[in-house]
Amino acid sequence: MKLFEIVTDEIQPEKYREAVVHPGAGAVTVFTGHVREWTKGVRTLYLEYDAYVSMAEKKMAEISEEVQHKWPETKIAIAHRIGKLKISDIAVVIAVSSPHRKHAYEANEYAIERIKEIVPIWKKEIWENGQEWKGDQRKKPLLEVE
Amino acid sequence: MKLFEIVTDEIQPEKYREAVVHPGAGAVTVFTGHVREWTKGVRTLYLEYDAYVSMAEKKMAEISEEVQHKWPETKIAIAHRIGKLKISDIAVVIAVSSPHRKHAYEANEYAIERIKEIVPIWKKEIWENGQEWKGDQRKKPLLEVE
Amino acid sequence: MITLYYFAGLRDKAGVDVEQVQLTGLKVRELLEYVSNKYEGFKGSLIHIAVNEEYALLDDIVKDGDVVAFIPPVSGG
Amino acid sequence: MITLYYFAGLRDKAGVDVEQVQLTGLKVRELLEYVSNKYEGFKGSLIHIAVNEEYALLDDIVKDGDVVAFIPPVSGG
Repeated sequence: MKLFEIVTDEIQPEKYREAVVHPGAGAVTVFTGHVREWTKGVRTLYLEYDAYVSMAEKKMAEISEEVQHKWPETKIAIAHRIGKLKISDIAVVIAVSSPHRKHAYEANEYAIERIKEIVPIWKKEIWENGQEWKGDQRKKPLLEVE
Repeated sequence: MKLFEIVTDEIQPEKYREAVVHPGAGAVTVFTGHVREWTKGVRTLYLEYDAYVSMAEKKMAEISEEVQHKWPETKIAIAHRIGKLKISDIAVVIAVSSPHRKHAYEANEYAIERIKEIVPIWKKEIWENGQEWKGDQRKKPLLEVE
Repeated sequence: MITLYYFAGLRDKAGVDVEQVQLTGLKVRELLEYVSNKYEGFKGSLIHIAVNEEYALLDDIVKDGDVVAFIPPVSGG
Repeated sequence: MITLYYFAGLRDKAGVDVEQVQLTGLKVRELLEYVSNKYEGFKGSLIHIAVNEEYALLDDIVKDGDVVAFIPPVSGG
């Protein structure tokens, strides 16, 4: 299996946990991001994710390199699902193993932050009365066309 | 299923993740603690865990109450396995869901720290040339018999 | 009658995992002294006491029917 | 010849997901101006540009055969 992948089918978190387990790993953290029904009082019907697949997988592998530079004994696997996702479906999974637990938590949280910053994946929220591509407008090094 | 349990069979982490997922949960962290082969240069052959089962389950439920007091929107499930465990087997699983990811990480890490402090479970390490019940001798409110 | 449980290394030292003794009205401290005199290796050990599945203080009184557990430093996780 | 990719909201605005254009030797900045004049709604949008799957700077030069992607603020996770 690929350790960094964009998938279209349901994510099976165990697959990624198993991919990072090894005899030296005493701790594994598996983060899953799920589709939430309510966001700031607005009810989501479902989500649609799109990605620049080849670049997204490359960027996820780069995040792994960053993680291994910061926490050398960790091992990490990441998958993001695209297409139509319903409430409670898993959009993203991050599995991190480490000899000791502290790094497994830290590296995992770092990875999700970086995914939200640099991996070309987009979320469209579909509500009862509309839909919108989400994107953090506050984020920095974007170009603004005038 | 019980949300706080001592088990004797192999732990299936997915069961606990699924137990805490709900439509308001945007993030789930699943921590698994695994049997590590090497600890400080000594090779472990296998581990044996023992527990004061009824009290251990009660203490795990208390940890859940602490967690929900500190992070009110989280939901948590905990299981610890006892008996003989081989390398890479899962000894403990903690699943925490939360609307937002930060609390899912924090609450999960808090829970494992508390498990290691107050839940009556003991680990015996079996090496090639001996065995020993582990226990942190530095920890505080124990009584010392003189 | 109270029930005494021993766990992990303390069980190994006591050679039993559970026993019943005719001792009530004692403080936890006194009960600890009792088992420490009875079983070799308890002296010098770090021990928690749980009464009815709750960690107890040295001055708590143990009543008839109570379940007392001798708990070495925990090492779960 | 360079290949242009559009994603998410920018794809909706462009009405295409990929196209090929005969423009080489331009700076990223100039290419951005080109598509912003071509497609309504690009002006005022926050846009990243990736050239051959790497985020590019405004002064980078786009060569023949390059693949250029117009990337709105990402929202994965």
